[in-house]
Amino acid sequence: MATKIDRRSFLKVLGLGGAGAALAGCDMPSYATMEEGEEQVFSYLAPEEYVVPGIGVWYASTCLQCSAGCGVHGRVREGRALKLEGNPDTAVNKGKLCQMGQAALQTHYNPDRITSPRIGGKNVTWPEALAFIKEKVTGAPVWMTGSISGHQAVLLDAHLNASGGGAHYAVETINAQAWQAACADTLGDAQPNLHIDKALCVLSFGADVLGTWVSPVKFMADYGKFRAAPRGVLTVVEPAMTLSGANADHWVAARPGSEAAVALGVAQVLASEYSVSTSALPSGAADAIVAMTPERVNALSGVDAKTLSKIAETLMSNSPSLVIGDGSYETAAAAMILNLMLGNVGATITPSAELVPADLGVRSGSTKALADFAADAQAGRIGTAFITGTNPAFTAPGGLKIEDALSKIGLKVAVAMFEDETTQLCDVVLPLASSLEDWGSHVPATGAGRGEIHVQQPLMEKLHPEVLGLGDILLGLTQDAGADGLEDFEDYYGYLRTAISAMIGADFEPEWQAVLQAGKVQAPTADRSFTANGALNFNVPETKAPPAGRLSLITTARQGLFDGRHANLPWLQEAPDQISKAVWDSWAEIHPTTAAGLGLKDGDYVTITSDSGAITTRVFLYKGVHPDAIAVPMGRGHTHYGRYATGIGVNPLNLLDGTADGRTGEFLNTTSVRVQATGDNRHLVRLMDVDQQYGRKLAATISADQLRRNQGGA
Amino acid sequence: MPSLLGNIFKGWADYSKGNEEGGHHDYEHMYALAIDLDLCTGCNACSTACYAENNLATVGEDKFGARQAMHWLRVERYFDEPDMDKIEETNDTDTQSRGASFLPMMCQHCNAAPCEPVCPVGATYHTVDGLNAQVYNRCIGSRYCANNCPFRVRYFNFYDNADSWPAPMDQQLNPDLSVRSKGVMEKCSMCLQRTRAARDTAKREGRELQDGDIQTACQQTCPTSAIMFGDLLDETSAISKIWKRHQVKLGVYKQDKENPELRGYRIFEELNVDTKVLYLERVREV
Amino acid sequence: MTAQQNPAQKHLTQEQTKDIDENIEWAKINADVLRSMENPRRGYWVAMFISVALFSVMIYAEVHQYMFGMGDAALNTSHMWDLYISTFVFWIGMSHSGTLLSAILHLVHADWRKPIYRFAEAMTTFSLLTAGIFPVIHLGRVWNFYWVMPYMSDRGLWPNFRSPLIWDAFAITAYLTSSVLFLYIGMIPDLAICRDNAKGWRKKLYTWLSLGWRGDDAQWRNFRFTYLMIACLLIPLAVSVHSIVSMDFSMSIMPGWHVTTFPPYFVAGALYSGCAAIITLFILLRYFFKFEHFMTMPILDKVCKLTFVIAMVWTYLNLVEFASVWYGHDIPSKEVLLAKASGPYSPFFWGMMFFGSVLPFALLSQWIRRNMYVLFFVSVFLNVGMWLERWMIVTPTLSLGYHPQAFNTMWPGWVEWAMVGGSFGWFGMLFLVFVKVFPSVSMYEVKEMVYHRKRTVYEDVDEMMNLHSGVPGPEPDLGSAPAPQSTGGA
Amino acid sequence: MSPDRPKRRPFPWIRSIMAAGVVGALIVLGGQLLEQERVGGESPVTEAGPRVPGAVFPTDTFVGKDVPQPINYSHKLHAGDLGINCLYCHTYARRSKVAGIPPTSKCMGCHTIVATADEKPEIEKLTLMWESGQSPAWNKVNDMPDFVHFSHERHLQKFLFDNPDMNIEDSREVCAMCHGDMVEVGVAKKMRPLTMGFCNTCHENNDGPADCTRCHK
Repeated sequence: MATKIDRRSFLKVLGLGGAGAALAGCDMPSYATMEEGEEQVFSYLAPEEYVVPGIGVWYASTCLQCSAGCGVHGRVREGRALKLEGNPDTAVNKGKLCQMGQAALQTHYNPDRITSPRIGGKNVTWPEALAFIKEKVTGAPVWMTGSISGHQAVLLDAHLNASGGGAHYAVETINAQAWQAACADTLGDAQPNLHIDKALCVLSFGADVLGTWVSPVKFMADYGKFRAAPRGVLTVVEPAMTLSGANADHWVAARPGSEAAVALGVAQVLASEYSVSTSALPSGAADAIVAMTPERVNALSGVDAKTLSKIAETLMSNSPSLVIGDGSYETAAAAMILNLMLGNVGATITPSAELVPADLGVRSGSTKALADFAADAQAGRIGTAFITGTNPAFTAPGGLKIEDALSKIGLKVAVAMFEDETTQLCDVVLPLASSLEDWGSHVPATGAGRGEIHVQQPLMEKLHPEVLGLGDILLGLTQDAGADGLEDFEDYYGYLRTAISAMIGADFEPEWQAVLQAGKVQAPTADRSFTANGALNFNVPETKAPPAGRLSLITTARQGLFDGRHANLPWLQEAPDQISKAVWDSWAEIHPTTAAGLGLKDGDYVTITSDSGAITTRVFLYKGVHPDAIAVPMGRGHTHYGRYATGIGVNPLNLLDGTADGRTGEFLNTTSVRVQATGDNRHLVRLMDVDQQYGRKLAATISADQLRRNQGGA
Repeated sequence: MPSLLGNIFKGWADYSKGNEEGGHHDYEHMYALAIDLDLCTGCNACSTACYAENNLATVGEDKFGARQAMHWLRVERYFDEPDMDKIEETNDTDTQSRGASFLPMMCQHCNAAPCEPVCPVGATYHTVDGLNAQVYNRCIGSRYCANNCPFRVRYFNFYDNADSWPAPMDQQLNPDLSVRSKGVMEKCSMCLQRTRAARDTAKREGRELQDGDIQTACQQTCPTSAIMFGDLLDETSAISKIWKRHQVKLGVYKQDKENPELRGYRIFEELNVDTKVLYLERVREV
Repeated sequence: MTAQQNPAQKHLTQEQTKDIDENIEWAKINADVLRSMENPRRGYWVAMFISVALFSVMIYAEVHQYMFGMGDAALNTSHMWDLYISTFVFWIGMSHSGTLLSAILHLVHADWRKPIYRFAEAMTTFSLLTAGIFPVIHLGRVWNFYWVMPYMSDRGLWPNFRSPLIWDAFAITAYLTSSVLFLYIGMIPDLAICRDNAKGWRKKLYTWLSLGWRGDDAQWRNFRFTYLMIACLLIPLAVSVHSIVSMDFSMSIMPGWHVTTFPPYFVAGALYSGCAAIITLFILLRYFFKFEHFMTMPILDKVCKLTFVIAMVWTYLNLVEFASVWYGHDIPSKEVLLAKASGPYSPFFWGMMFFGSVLPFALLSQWIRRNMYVLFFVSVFLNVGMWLERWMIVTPTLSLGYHPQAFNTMWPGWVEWAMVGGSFGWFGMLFLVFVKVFPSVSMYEVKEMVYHRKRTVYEDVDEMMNLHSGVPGPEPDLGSAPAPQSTGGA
Repeated sequence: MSPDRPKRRPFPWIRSIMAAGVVGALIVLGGQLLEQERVGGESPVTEAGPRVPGAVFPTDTFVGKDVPQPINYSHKLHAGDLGINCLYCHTYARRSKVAGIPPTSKCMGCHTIVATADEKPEIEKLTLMWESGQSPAWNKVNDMPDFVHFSHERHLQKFLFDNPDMNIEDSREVCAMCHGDMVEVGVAKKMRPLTMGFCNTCHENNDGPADCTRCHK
């Protein structure tokens, strides 16, 4: 042997001699996997006291995956955010998170993040971008954002006032505007506190309380208490099954848009059979109830008299109850009428606390704002538009023709984390920091914490050095526009810290650290009381059975991809849909009898055409949808949104013709469509191909009477 | 010589004792779950939290369709209610009037696990904490364990799923457990890394592990608190109370409850695999 | 001396009435067998090319699987095993008849096995070598396959002795070594003959391999004793190997697998598919090497009858399994049985039932047993039936099972088909090399057979003519038999 | 058998097989004895009593490679001659899985006063790094594979803090169990194989946990 055999290689030869090395790259005995000097370790320079390598530290922050604004604890180790959990101290979610919250990590670490400012698709530096904007600004700039609150909202208003008083359009596709309008009209308080946990019966008309409505994690926690002994009864009336419908004791399929008729029908049954007085109702309500006879309800919604009386009987035998309605103003108003008739106001509906620093309040987004923006743009009243936190080009109904509305705007600036359909149409794109690397303060959607404002702090260093937080961008723009009083803040952190210290009345480090540890700060609130007021104008839509070959399309929302903003997160694309269990693609839910009528079987492709667009997707047959409806969940069908979303699924929002609700101006999420089979079929990829248990005791069910008999056994 | 041969003789003692008393070990803990199906809304937060905590790979539509996905905890959804106690209105009405029933299904950590005796290299075994552990370095991928699992909750790395974490998404990987390479079987470990961290903390503070020290990722994020984790050997723990209240005992293949109408049950109990996840029956108004 | 032809046997030539023509000269035996080992002709190279082509496809598939993982074999969460394991059981099954012929029939002195036991034993060894590939390539991390062996590792780890896969590893390695030993020791006298007639590299090889065999009395006595001892040891080993292979399934709790009659059922299935393979190879060798004198029709008759009997035993055990499920209370097992018969795999299930249980009745007709072409295809389809049987044991159970979420119909991916096809190529390659390097018919055993047959035939003639018997003196001059030249061999 | 074959003694098959068997046995047993001696059994009790009271001290003859480091720091000087306690620099060993390389601030704590940059070229390199705010890239020597969960804290707790006859000044002895006597070494040299066999043997001798999931992540 030329080389000296040292002891180690002798043992290695000995070990290998017997067995003989198998294929290349085989796993040598544990000797060989030991490396010396291959990997490097960088020691700290001057570490913080509490930072110990190998031990995770939990920082409190806020989840911005939807407008509910739950409190979050993020686990950080060696400077990397690894896991998000709920913040136990924030009253909204009390330590819990939904799957969108868990996936916020992937929004932060997404490989398709925008990492530097761009003009016309070419990377530029921040000074160049700001100079370009300053040079190209024409007229008073306007802001289009999602729901926004806290100190960013204050800065946004400051920028708008300082630069010519442009308008602020808060746009949210999934919102509760109808319910807020109905509450404002009947109670004088747009966002009353709803106590599901105190109710013994909850009746929901089209409001997916457990899924996407206002603050799902809070309502799910209340649902947990609602189901504990004494067990509450959940009834849901909606055209297509949502997560709330799936958990209902009694799920009722109503023709799309006819929920108001059903609600008034129930009120009519209450008045006639249970002689519940309708005298104390706002004017216009009593005669609307009388007009809604069971036969008319059946004609409008397909819900028969027996179901109406069963709902009424449940309401009467389980009080206090709580009735929620959303989707159209009539539905919400009818639900509020039922609440007034049943005396729920004060029991399960209580006044919300009014935030004293009102300017921090939530500017809750609506689709009416999108309609106004489009109208103003078409009319040329918008010279410069800043767009952030929303994707109008994707979520706008086809009928709105948002593309050419945007083309009429001189300068369009997108402040975004990802390239999406809207940034394609914008001239300047500014890279936005993710929720895990930015400062901020947010007011949660429900007033559960009575004035609790959630603080957002960065969990780790910025992944990409060029990105800036929304607060910093607003502060920069406002200082450029020459607003007074903001000159001495060199970044948003300084502004936020001074503002919050002013709020808690102490400007010292320990108090500030206490706020950051709690992840929230208590803002002063004033109590509010309900004021009964005037008239309710009702025009219940005549929802008839659609003509042959036509169905009414519903764009359902799901807690996951939500309105499409989370389509670029692989965890949520691969998370099976709660109802159909489908992954990585869109589908159209249709009732088996309707499908039989159209000659469709599971997995057939159908083309759904409305007068403002057409989509082709596969059919999913199940009995959780009204026979006259075809439900396509929104969220997929992006044409430009990163590797995980582009070209996956179809976008039903483009099919909506944009008809607006009378009172609130919100787009209705139903439109009449033609459905034709395309003839080809491919198996819809789902978590499980079977919906039955084949007689095995897997998810067993018992009746509520059996539970009550064994109340001790719970 | 004594260290190696000794190992087999000493091992033989444990091994034979294991057989004599029907798989009995002297357990330090007996970790188990209890899931209330009436509280479970099927929102899938637990499954996504499991993806985040345990470095699960996302495999895309084709491999998901070929059933090669890695969802350690899957939330199943059924539309039928096989034994809803004999109500006259059966399920073939034309509307899904009683909603759907959801079932979070993960490894049941059976005490008489059918996957443990069949693994040729002993990569899966029953720990002294009563968990069915899967040692990723020892697994050679014979896959007999997955065939023998009646719940089909063992997932195999058919591919090297390294492309599930393109930079910078690989920074999200949890360093407390390994990222599995191709050819290795993996399954729900009941957040073994959290149990280990809690045990280290308890030892550092010089105290025994108490109930509530360990929260699995699914338990912590479940919005309705339907999932509960705990140590059955600790009489005072919440999980022991739930198992006792529903009169469900370990080690039997048929429960003899005084009140048979109690909601607690175990899945595939008749197979005598002695699962450790107690499900509480879903409740619906008739 | 043509026997009086009775009408029933009018088409039978003289040789087809007796197991072997006892007047055949020993030199002709040597000459015929040695001629079979001469340089191959074109047909041989065509067969070798096909085998090597199939095997290279297998190599490509294995490298692909090694690089990218098991996914392209279309395995999934429900079907973790498929063709790899069923083809492994098929090849293990093929190996058992070689042992049956060479060991069991040796003990019962059925000397009609002597001309054909050599290639049957070779088939055993090569199908074992083929079967041995599958437990290795079906592993997810194939480079750690040696962890299955109980070596003293510095990590202080042992394999899990309770796992049927470990028993498999021990059983197959034991069976492989013993069948190779049995084949080689049984061949030593023949190798001596080859040594004396070979030149060049063959001479060096045979000299080494024949271990200095001179054929003297002491060596024959030792040889006879050794051969008998190994035969006795091999029989229980053969039965236990396939019982252990069946325990891969019967030790599990899956419906359709944990059936208590699996060990005998698998052993019967093994003997059955092995005998079918013997018929196939019998016909091929007889046709290509013109061994009509040794592989005679009566011997083929006996093998066919033996195959039929074992087929019936297998059919009985198969129906017993179905009946025990049908009358049992295990609902999932009943579902699997019904799904086999009516589900997506039903064509293969009925194919198995036809080829496995109905087709053997064809072996009862003498016409078929005489007609080489028909019998060849019958034997091939018997084995197709047995391959389907293994597949129908593995896959339908995995496609159903207990949890409805696992219900899934799976069709093998291209990697699996490549491996299965490649395994036939590998077996073919081994067998083709064997027939050209080693004598595929045992010369000294055939001589033994001829010698004993001659003494029994002529003994009664001697008594009739009260000639001095018992001493193998010069043959009585009975007509045209030419005098044997004395050759180097014994 | 042709008579004219030359008389040649037949190849002694039986004896050669027997001999091969014996040689094979010797190799295997020898390998085991080497293994035994390498992994260490009862610790050779020196007259000054066991190095770590109440522990079976693993001995090993494994000698690792010399790994080049950005700054050739000397344990021999600091830990040996100056007698600085290991835990002074490797503070995280007491509280976390990893012992941690001391932050540059700790080095500069002394080296801005004692043996400053102008006296020692190595310190000059260190100070340059300190001023540029860039910490040195050390090459790992005692590197565990990524799938191993090894906690310094638990081992120090058992052998040092919970060990009544062990006082903190001799923490060097506990570290020597796995890292060898660092006092004779420059930056670092691997003195123990730190393989699974090594850890297993020590766990068996000192009744450490034998459960796979304690160390396998």
